[in-house]
Amino acid sequence: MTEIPLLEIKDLRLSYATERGPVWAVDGVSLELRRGEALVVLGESGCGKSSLAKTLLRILPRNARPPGGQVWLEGVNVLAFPEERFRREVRWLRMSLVMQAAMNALNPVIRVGEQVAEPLLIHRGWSKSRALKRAAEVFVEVGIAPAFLSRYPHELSGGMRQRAVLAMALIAEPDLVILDEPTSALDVLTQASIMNVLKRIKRERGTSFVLITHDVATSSELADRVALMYAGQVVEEASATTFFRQPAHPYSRLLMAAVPRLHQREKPVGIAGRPPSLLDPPPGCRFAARCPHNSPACAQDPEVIELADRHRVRCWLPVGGGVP
Amino acid sequence: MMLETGADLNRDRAWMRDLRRLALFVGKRLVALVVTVLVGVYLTILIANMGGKVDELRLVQIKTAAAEQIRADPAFHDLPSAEREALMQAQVQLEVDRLRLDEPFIWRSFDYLYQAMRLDLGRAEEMHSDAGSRQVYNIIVERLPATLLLFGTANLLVFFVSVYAALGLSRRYGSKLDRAVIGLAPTSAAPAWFYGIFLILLLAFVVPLFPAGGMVAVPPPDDPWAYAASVLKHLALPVTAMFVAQIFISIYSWRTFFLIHASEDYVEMARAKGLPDRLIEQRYILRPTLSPIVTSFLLMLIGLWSGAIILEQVFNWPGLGTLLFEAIGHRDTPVIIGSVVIFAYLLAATVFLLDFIYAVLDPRVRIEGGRQ
Amino acid sequence: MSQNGRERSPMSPWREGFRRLRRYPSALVGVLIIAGLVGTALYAVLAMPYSEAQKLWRGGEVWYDLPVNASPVWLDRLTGGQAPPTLKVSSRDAVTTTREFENVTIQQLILPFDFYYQQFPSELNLFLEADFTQRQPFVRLAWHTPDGLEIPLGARRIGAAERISISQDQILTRRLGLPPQIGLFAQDQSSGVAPGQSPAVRQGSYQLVLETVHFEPDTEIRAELVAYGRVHGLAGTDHQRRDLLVALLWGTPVALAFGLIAAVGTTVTTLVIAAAGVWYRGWLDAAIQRLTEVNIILPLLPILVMVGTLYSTSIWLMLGVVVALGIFSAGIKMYRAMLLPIREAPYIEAARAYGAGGGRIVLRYMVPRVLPVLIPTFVTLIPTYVFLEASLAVLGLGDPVLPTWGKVLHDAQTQSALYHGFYYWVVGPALLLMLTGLGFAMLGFALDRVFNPRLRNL
Amino acid sequence: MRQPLLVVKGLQTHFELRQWGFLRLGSVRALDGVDFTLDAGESAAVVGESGCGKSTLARTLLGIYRPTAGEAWFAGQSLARLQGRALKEYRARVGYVQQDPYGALPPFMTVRRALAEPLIIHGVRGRAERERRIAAALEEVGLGASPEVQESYPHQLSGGQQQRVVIARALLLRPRLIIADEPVSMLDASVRVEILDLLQRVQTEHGIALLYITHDLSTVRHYAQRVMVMYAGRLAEQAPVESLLARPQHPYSEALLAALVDPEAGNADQERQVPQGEPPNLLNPPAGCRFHPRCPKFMAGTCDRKEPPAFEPFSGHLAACWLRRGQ
Repeated sequence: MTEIPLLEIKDLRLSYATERGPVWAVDGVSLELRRGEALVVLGESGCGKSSLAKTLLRILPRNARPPGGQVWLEGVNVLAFPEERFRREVRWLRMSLVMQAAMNALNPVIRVGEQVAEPLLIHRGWSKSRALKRAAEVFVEVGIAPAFLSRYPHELSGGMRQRAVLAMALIAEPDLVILDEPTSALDVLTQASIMNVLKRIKRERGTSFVLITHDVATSSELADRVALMYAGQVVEEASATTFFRQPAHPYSRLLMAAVPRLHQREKPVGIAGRPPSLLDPPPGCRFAARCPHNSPACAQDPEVIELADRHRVRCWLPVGGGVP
Repeated sequence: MMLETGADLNRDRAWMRDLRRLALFVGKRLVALVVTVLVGVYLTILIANMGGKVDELRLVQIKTAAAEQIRADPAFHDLPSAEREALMQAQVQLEVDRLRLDEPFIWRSFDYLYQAMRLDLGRAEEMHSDAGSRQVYNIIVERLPATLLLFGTANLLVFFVSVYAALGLSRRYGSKLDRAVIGLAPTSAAPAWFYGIFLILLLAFVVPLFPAGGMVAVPPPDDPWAYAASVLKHLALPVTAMFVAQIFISIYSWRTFFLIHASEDYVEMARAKGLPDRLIEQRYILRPTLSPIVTSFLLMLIGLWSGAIILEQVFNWPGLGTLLFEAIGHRDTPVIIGSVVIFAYLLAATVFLLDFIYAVLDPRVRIEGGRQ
Repeated sequence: MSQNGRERSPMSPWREGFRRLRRYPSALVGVLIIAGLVGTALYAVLAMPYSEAQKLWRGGEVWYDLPVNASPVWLDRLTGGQAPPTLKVSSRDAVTTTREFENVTIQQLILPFDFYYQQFPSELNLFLEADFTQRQPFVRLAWHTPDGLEIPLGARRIGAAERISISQDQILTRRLGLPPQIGLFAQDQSSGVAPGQSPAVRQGSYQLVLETVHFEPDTEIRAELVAYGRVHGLAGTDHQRRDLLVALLWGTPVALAFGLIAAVGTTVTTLVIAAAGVWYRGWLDAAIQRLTEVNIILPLLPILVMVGTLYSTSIWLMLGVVVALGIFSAGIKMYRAMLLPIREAPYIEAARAYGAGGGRIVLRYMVPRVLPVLIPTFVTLIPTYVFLEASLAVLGLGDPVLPTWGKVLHDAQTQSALYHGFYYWVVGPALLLMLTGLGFAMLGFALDRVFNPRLRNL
Repeated sequence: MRQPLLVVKGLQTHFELRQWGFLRLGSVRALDGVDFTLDAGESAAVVGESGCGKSTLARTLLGIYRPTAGEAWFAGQSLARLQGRALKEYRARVGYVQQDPYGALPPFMTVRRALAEPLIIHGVRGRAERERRIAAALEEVGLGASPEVQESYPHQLSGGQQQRVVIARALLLRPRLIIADEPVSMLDASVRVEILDLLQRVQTEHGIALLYITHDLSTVRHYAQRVMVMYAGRLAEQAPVESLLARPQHPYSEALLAALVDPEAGNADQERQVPQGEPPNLLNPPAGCRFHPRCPKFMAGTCDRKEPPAFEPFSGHLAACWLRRGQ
């Protein structure tokens, strides 16, 4: 018997209405995540990974159309929930979010502590002092002195703000924390120390994470599994070991080769060309134009092939001759 | 346990810190504003005296007045002309001494400034207050409550109605109501007095529901309740005029403002946190934007103070504006200059209020306002 | 989203903006209104030179044949009325018979006219001119109604140029029991009219018969009978018989010019000054800021009133004061807030790094960045200044010689036009003001939505 | 032997904080005594966290900020004394590539117009001549093929294309030094390498010196010959790349290297060694070694007393750390 995944995304689609027509930011994404796992959604800017995060929490901008597909949270399709039920039952209790720009993720006119403790007041009905006490505990856990609870956001440094936002995401002990580029605005050392906090929390609390990032090195810091996105689609989904050692999709391999490494003598190699417009993507494989293995078959939309258990690739290549 | 007391202590200390910063900030702004008013009033004095040229005109005036007076008095008819001349000179000299016209203007201008700052605005030439005083200060102060009543009522109404309507519309973005308000926004290009004329035309003459002007029925009712009711009835049209002239643009601009703010990351975050809409609106949209809203509201108010003059005149409202209008009619210079000074004070008070509210509402101002 | 246009050919942001603008119907309406106003202004300036407009507006004899406070014709027709226009009969079209009698020439002049209207004329004047050297000619007037009744209007000597106000004739009034302009045209005077009820008009052909006696051979007499109507032209007339159309037409260029010059004068200088302050910082910026703070507490309208009362009400002086006080306005703070981040923009830093000087950076790199926001502000400012000028005029501080909308309103206000029911007097200029306000505001708002980057994504 | 193109000695740039334009509140010591040399045609990387003064260094060298103290000589000319024409001349000799390629181009100018600007400022008369040089520069950075690029506005180009235009602009005036401040940190991984390759190519082809400022140590190995590690306004360490990677001498460099990971499968299983705390406030920096409050090898009585001078444990490898005193 297979275990019910904590999160299962099935054929998720999301488009934005623009002047020139719909832009399909998420175009048929399917993913799954088990309890206690960390899934990294990796992709370059504009590939739709942030839209994916926003769709999961249903905090879409006004020009977004209602998403299609399903989002199953432990066997319940929460995407079908009406708004109010989703707010009461899912947001922050089951799923929380850490945003990219912590600077802007905090309300500038409310003390940090109140903002961090707020979910407990709203969802659990706790008293303010009890919630603040809990907030102080979480603050210690993520590495800020509780004294900062009574400060305003602009009195905190960038690293502390990011930690505060992390504390806010953890305070209601959700099953799943979605991290949207949590460290990309931070310095190397701060970045490493926040990744350490995440690792510890994952180990000690068994929290599951979806980490969304464009940075391959960061992704390797937390990932149990990796899903690589390209032009609104997941092109490869694999365990971290497989992905970092033997990626199957040509894009994955080129991307790994393009990452500069400190401890490697070979020079990295860039990928020529640019991703297609999501406004009017070309038919067939979206990577075909930049792909060294481009063949006539690529004019057709590639199927998603399961190469091994939980290792899926959206490419014709494995069908045409196995993993090259 | 330790954590709890620590947090509580911290909160108290944080309040103290905020209060200290607020006091410091407000103090600094007050000093700056006093200097600003000083300069502004001095400029007014310079303009009003044409940089001293007015004195020459006044001297001529005094001379003619003295000559006139002596010629008119039968007691002096028999005097020889030289003696009459001397008498006239003495009369002129007396007046020159009184007004200290022989001193350089620049020295007197500082005296004027000192008097203006003390609200000693001099004597009116023609006009007098209802109580009979000729002091410009008394004349103006008598009219001030009427102006404040009219403007206070209208602006508070506009402020609260538009903020709440804007919040509501930002929620119903793109709806028919929303589009209707956007469509009506350009009507605010016309000032209140303009709508006032139409309102008088429609609701006072074509369909005589309201009085066309004045602040209270003539004669005023003795019963305080009837008096209040009468004032209310007279207030209705001018307030409506101001309301109509401002409301759509206010709703429109604040709706837009809220919409822009609704896409801030922290609002998105609040939504993700699962806060109910009402709480998001209040704590995450209204609260952080309140300071810019208050700013723009008060800036608008500054613009409206000017518009008051005509609105009051159109409705014959016995406030500062009508006073100024009457003063123009009488060419009563001291009253005009006095009104300008009073308006400058009102504006400065408005600016101060703005600074204060801003600092109370936005913790960033308290800290960063101090050092730039 | 970085969906930027590989697929479409490059297009300048301005052209792109104007292309978007076409999708706003309000912008279109605004442009049409503005075009109409500009057309009117051009027509006014071309059809009626400045000096003539001034002369006409000064009033007096030029308007002798217009009624006082006549409403516009269209207003009367709209309400289904049949108010009479002004009728003029001159001796040039009159039937003249002459006979000689003992060195005296007796001439009979018949001034006929048809009167088929529902309402009475507002006034009745006879203008007489006579050429004589020594002895004044003599005239006897008689009024012939359509049913053949003859009402004598008295007799008198004629001066060189004379106005006989028939409607002011006290004796006649007493005799008719009604004001002459009514009594002479009313039906059935014998049966009398119930008090409080106005008599009906007797429609038909009337004649004024002038029997003149000349004592000199070459004396010529010219007569003109004016039965003033109750309606006149497109705009009606005011208490001084002036045709309001003059003011409404000429008010257009004045208003547009005032609004435009004031708006350009304030916005452009404000922007450049703000940009210079932001760029050079230090004492310049501090001075600009302090000046702005002082300026904010200087009340614009009262100061204008003060200047108008003490110095002059010339429109140019007012314009100067408006611009001077408008430069260091709250707008500087707004532009400063916009320019401060632009100052730190990488492209400015790059420009410094490749050697661009301060002036170039201010004018070529900072100002153009704010232009998209400036344009809508500028357009919406125009009506503000138009109304400001009107406000001054309403306060009685309008330019002494120029016909403007505000002055019409001022006259209406002082003459209690609304109280007397002369609504057209107020409505005409008010409508034009409203149109101006709406036209520019509609365009401005649409421009704002197109060019203001913060609104574009809404 | 190579000529040093740029000699920097004790360079300091401080920012005064003032209230109301006159009350002095203190000064931020953003750049506080930096010494290094850069040879003609050499590429050196400046590595450090944000706020360590590396951008201030770039701007000071570009003549955007005036140094508070110290000196820099460019081809024998003293930077502090450059005025008027000479300063303008100097600016033509130094190209600048910024972090944000979109922001680095005036949004209201077409590419052609933006590229014409420096030529106009430096008195290149004649439209044809300017067009020729613009086309050549675009060709050089790999954008020459499509003529419509010249007519494009920045927002119509991709990030990589924008950065190429910026590099073209830096090359237009034939510089001898290019200062690239985080030139790829806002670009996607697949584009980064291409831009770095491009910079490297123009640098070697034209013999231009490159000061490559970055927070990302991992790119340093392949794109710079020498590395300077900055911390809190000072140089902590400078060395040839291989030497620094093989044997970092300053605890701060060690920490940076330890915090940096190459993407490997096992990374998730181990925590990194990270020094506690945050970089100091430069308004009031700590006495002695600026890293001492966070240093795992802190020696009380030494590190917090006196500022360490640059010791040279190996030839060409300098480290400002008391630990290296004996070597």
